[in-house]
Amino acid sequence: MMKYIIELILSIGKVDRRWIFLVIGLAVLLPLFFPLGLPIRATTATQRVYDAVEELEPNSKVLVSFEYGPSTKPEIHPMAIAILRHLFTNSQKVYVTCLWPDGQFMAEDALTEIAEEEYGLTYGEDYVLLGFRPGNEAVVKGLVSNIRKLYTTDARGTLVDQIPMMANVNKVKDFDFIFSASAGYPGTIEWVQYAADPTGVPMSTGTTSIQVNDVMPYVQSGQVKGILAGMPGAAEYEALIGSPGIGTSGMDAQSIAHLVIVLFIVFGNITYFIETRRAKKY
Amino acid sequence: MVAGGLALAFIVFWLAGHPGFREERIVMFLAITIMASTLIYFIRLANRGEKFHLRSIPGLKAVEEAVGRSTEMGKPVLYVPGIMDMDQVETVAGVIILGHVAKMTARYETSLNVPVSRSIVMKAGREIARESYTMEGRPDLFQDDMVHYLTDDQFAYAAGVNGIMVREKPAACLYMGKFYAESLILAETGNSIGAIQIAGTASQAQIPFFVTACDYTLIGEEFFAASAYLSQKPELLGGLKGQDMLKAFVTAAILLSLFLRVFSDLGWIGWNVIDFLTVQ
Amino acid sequence: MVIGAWISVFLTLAILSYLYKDNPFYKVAEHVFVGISTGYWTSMFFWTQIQPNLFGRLWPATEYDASSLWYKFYNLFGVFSSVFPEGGIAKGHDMHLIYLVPFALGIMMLLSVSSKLSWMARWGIAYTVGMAAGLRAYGFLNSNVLGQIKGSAFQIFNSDLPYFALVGESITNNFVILIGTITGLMYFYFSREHTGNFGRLTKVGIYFLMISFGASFGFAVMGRISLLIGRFVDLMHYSSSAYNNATLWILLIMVLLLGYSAFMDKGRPVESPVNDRTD
Amino acid sequence: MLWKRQIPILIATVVGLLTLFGWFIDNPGIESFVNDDATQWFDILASFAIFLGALNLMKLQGRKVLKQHSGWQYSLFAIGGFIFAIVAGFIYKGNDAVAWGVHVTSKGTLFKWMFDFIFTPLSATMFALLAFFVASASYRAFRVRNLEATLLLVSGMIIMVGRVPLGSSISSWFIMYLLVLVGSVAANIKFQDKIITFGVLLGGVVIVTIWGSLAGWPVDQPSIFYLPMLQDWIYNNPNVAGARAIMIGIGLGIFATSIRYILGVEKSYIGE
Repeated sequence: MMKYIIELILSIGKVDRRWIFLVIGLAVLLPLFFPLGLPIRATTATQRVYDAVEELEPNSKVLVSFEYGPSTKPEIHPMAIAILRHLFTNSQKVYVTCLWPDGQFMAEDALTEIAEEEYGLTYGEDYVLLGFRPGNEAVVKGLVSNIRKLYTTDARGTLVDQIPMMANVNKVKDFDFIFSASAGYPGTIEWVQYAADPTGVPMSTGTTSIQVNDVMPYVQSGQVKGILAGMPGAAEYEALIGSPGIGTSGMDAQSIAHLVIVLFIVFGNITYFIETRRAKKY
Repeated sequence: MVAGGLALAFIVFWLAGHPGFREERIVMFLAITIMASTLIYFIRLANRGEKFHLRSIPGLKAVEEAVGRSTEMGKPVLYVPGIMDMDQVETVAGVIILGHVAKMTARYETSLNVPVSRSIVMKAGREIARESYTMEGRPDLFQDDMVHYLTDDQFAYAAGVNGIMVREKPAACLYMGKFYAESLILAETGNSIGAIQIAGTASQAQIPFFVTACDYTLIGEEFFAASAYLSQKPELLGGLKGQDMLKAFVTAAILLSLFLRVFSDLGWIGWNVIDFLTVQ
Repeated sequence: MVIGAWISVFLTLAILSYLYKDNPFYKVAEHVFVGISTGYWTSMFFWTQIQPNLFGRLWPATEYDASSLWYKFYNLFGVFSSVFPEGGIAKGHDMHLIYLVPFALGIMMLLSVSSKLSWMARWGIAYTVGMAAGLRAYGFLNSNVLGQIKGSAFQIFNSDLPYFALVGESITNNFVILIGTITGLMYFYFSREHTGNFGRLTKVGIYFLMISFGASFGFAVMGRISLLIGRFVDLMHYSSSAYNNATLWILLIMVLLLGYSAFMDKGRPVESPVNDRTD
Repeated sequence: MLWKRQIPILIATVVGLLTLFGWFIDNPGIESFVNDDATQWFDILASFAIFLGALNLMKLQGRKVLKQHSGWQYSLFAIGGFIFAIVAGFIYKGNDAVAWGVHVTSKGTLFKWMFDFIFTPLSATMFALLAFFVASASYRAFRVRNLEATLLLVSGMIIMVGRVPLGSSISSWFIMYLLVLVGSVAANIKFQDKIITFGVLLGGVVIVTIWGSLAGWPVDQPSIFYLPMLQDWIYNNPNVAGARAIMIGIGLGIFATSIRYILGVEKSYIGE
């Protein structure tokens, strides 16, 4: 009997990678059909973003910047939606810029879904989409020195001077808060280096899980007020503002997939143990 | 001598009210000048024949082995200079390392395949590879299309390189430059075709993937030291010695600012180091 | 809209089929992707860089006067009215004739296609490398080096920090970070062999680095899984009857064809890409 | 020789010094160059260069078709895809309400259709392949070969399980039992003596059970073994230390390399 178990473990330990792909595929697909609803606990980093946004008094000016594309939409879009919901419930004024060309499409989808359909706000008074400008960090530096030089018109072609909420908003210093929804370069790091640090305007960010590691030292040294890390970060923020969305439904699939990977690693190690012990015997 | 003169000139300029100089960035100016002069000092020292002992970096020794192995197996060497353009220092370093690898493939007469993601990198890569083949006396072996353009898009490039790997089955895959999320796609495909993989990058987020999926990885600063190791040129080795000195400076600066912070907290000195270090 | 759904489902499944093995579906998707993306970025660069930022600065609408020679020359291009609209280009820039320099470098780059003039690209390359060296040196020195020195100068005698706390800052945590940073930095020493006491320090350094790599790897696993979730949600969305169940049909056809080709390959020795390295 | 080598090296040095020390000169012209124009010029240069790349790609794919190399049929797809994108970008807008130039980033155009239904699914799916590769890479690499690989494995697993909701329902007592088991296995390998191994196992289990029953088996006490807390500590401390060391290393590496390029110490990218 024992022999059979060892042989089974050995066969799992040296399995062809395509079986792993199949198991991972199922581990992600099945929970989408049969959700489990596991509990979600907010980590310190997500809590700090929530507090930073909650502290803003009503009608303060918030700059939200979209720096992600279609390939990173599943991770970052739920965050952007949650942040916009939180800002609009606290009746803040939202100004949207984009450092990525695709970011403008994402911003348009998010704003139509939340600002127009859900909150019924008026464009130009409660929120404005300034849109995409090429030049990577040059755009951030341009916003710090003079917005009107960079954005003579907003994304819909109306002149900036004719937009009521743009009155006496000339540079980043006039904003009370910055939130960068970023998936790479240009993104959070450029906002820290060229905007938050020099002007001192408080800033938070939401990034893909993999970019969190780049940004963590900035969060740890206080240059960035907390961080929403990947889809779990989005799910935690959705739980904090009490409106579960795409982030939450994805979490069950995450848990199962992680468990499967951990099991494969454990089996892989057991096989490794048995084989090295056998090799020593011969 | 020159440094003394320059320092004197700067002090005079500073005392004369330093017109048109942004004072708030004085820290950066001092940091740049001190560090640059250390580097120049050690480069000059090396030029005058000073020998420096350098520790061995396994990844770099493996480059020659990998090219040798591909020659035995009669398979091409695949070289990926990162997906960013020449406006990133890592890409420039990647192209320079391509020069050294091209010398090896010229010597061993191995076929070299360099798919690139940016056109300027294609031009620079061709210039440097042609130069290496000519210096090894084998200009006949070099064709322009060894360095060929695929696409500017990150994932289309990854898909294209995957295709090349699976169909041409190179024996050695070298990834030297700046990478983003596609690093693991390349490394896993390279592993599935059984190639020796050596990666070098300073893209912090991608180093863990290369460490797990590749045989050798040059981590951050080791990647920048590669061109010095491969060329063994005295001035580049001197530069490395200079870099070590900079690391000593930074360690000292960390400890110093730690104590200064303690003193200012306890009120012994009124001046806080933190705002000294914050550069607007 | 429906055709779009069918195409997007086909391309998604074709890329996923690569996991099984390199097959004709993946080859089609790969080549389409390479072709489309090159065209996409060529158009994107032209319409977001060359037209607004270069031509927009050489012939801005704000300073348009038909009498000047400069704008007469501009009107010659009028035939491409979409690129050079009447009355100059209104992209909010004023005239900067210095932009003739990047214009010239760009033209030289294009001329370098002929092997005789290939050296012309070197000027553009030299400018790029010079600019990269200057900007990145300053940026990285400022945020990576100075920023991190500032970050690691923590307060040792700060009363409100507990001696040890699992979550949040504490004295021992700060010391752990300090030791890790310094020993990690020592690992990167080149001019000294990592032996003896120095070797022990760098060993501790490499342990910290390994923990850091494991942590960011663990973190990345989550992000990647969520991307796959995004794709499956899309596929399920397109399997509904509104798109006359695109996903189901395409999936069925693909599985049948791949199964058939695998069956046919049984005869010939399949060069399976299993990891069979010779060393 | 002057045009091919001396002038490019001169350009690199002058532009390098200008962009490096331009940060300190308080004159609006230089300041605007360093802040915006330098990168803007590069973007324009890169936009010109991409035509070269596209030309090279089409030449290679075209030659493959003409010479009927193996797999030439697929090159037809590459050429077709490129032509389709160029048509959508320059020739046919599909929605005349939108002006040329803005059509690249606005709704209703053929370009946007191509972006939504061809470009997005392809790039999102390629990205999603990583979910599979991350699993197979960790399966292959996380092996207890030596102490370093073990640290990689342990910290990776703790973070992976600790950050997911499932992790917060694993009680710290379960982890302590697990540690006792691992401890006894290690003791068994080290001493090869059944009695010691059994002693370690029994002692460990007894201690944990007594301690647990006294404390009333709370899920998240003692917090050092509670995964979400442990993962937070690992993520905010040793991980930040390692990341900081690499960051400083990269910062110095990029600074030193840039100085070498500016001073012309390393000019092989221009060709010897």
